[in-house]
Amino acid sequence: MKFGVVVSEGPYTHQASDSAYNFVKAALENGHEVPRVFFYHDGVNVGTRLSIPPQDERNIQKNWTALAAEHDLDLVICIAAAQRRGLLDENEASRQGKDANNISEGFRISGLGQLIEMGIQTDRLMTFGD
Amino acid sequence: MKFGVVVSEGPYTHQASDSAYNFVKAALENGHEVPRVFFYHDGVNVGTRLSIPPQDERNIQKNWTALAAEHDLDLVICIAAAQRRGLLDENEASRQGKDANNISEGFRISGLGQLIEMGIQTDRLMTFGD
Amino acid sequence: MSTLHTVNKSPFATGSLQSCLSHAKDGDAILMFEDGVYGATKGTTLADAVAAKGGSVTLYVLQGDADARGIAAARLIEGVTPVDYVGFVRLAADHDRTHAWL
Amino acid sequence: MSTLHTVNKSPFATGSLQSCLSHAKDGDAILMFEDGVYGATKGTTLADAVAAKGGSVTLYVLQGDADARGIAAARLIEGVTPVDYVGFVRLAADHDRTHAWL
Amino acid sequence: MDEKIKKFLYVNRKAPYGTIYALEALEVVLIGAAFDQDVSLAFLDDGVFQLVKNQKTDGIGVKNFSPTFRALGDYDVTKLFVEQESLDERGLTADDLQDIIYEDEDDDWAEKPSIRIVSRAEMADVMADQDVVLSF
Amino acid sequence: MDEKIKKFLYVNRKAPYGTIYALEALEVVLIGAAFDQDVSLAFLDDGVFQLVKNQKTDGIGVKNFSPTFRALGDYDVTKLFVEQESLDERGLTADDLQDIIYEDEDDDWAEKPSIRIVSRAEMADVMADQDVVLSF
Repeated sequence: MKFGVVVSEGPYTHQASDSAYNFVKAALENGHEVPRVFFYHDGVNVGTRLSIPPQDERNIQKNWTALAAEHDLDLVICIAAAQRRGLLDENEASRQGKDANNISEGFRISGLGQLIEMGIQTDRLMTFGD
Repeated sequence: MKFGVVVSEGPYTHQASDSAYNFVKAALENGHEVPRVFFYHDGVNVGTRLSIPPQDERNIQKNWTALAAEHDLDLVICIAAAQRRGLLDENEASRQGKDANNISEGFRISGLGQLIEMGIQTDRLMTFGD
Repeated sequence: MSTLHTVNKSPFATGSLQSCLSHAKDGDAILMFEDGVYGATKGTTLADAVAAKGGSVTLYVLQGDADARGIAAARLIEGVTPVDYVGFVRLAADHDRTHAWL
Repeated sequence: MSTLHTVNKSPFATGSLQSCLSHAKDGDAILMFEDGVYGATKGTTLADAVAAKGGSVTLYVLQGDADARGIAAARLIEGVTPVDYVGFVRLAADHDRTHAWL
Repeated sequence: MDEKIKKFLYVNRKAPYGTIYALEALEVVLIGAAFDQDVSLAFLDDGVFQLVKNQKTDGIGVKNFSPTFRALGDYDVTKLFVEQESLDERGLTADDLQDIIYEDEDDDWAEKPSIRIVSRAEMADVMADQDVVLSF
Repeated sequence: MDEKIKKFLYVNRKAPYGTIYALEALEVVLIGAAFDQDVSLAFLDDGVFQLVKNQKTDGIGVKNFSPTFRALGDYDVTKLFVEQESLDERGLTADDLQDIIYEDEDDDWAEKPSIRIVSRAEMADVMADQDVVLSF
């Protein structure tokens, strides 16, 4: 079965991104497909490569990046939500005249259409938010 | 009278940073002092210079940066909260081996002690959060 | 020695206003702002409880937040005073401490 | 055609669980996870309402979230079934849609 | 699967302005309209506040996005279900909500109201009749 | 002003783990302890859940910070006010909470409980007796 997953809250502040990670991992390990994970609202902040969590805490971004690499996951950050919140890839940064970018390996930035498409093309849509 | 102000939520997602901005502006324009504004929890994200809000929306970071320049405000971002969430200045970035930084002009990163000190040295403490 | 309590949540979404009402002391003030302004409106399931507390504490609402949410003056509970941000600052100065009910 | 409802908020903090309970249909399932697990505990002001709904919908709680919050199995309302993340995935697959009550 | 039209429900349970969920939900609805699915919006709990008329945001410096609801008809988004009990609990009636209309192409472009006030039980039926539920 | 000792109250009204507020509040308390102010903690509403014993977080992959509460005595943070009504509403009693103790230097280092169960009215009195109230 194909699961689409929405993550609506930022890392650490809300448990949403942890719960989504645990759900996706369990789905993949049990023979299901997760064609896409869509990060919306503050969820876009999960994709920053600049976070440095305390050493005795989990590294949420690295967990997602590793899971994406292992299972060839499509981790999509909503461009509109990302622009408000200061999450950029190299392309966007240069297009917008910003002097830095902060997106992590394994994530890509794209439009809201990817969320709707995910809803159309998957069998179940899961939302993890606040 | 001296007001200390805490901002506990990120920009756009919650109204907290807008309300705090309006409060600080009104306080300063009416003869009060605001020796420090302390950004904690997701509030640290207010200090990113990489945000690009839609042109018909307010620019929360720029509003704070301008207010700080005009009134010589001390805008402090909590380092522990910032590290979890990926907010860095140049110094921190190089110390932590990160290849980019994203803090705005007018903000500085410091420790939680600055919050307690603010509580001790001001007459009233205002919290804007969720 | 009195307290300015601030409530920024809708009382229909979270328990913040109710918790504030049950801890505020006689002579305190409560300012409802952001989504908290819904707590200042008439005819709701909570209006009687809010109005009753108005006997011992002073109730305020932030005008700009009420306007944003389409709450006309006529819909405010009797005795609730609208203030602007300057009024908010004055309330904070006039009370001995501020307690934010997040 | 049935729905898996998910509730991740404490029922003492927000109205999500109550809203979910009043919209879930017979044969649906409700999974309480994250802070939602508090809704599955005995002896609270809401326990009777939750237990009553258990007659027409199936109630689940995410074990890991209950453990994190120190909720022992004995404190769960009668009829609430603990599941792990694999069970969560199975519930989502076994119902026709998922409705997250944020 | 590519050809199948799915029923999408956007669930709005939060008030506007205090948080961004209402605005960003509306942005999804506008983009989603291009995908030719069967779209409905549900407004319940504090979500009903999103549709209240006469919103004026100048005093708080944020954008008033409430006029966008009136444009939904142009995007063929014409089913806005609003829960009666949620209105009642908040001291609101249908008259407190914006007039939102659409032109019905199947009825000689007659103007019709997009807002449909439904009971809680009817809202539960609407929710149970969907393929995809997006919550904000 | 520099010499004056202020009364600081840290107000905890949120459950642990679902959000980070409880953990980050505790981090403020630990840092604040170095400033030699008169510190109290209030636990009410869902904040009482923070003190529940036997928290085991392995299943959700987040850090269990509840043992830190037991270390507060070492930081001279010894006044943890917990509201009885909040416990009652949640089906909890004092027995469900961790034992948190401190050694009283004014009483020959006798071990004493840091948790003080108070009524809602007493909690209101505690709140009204502060210089600085920090809310989480």
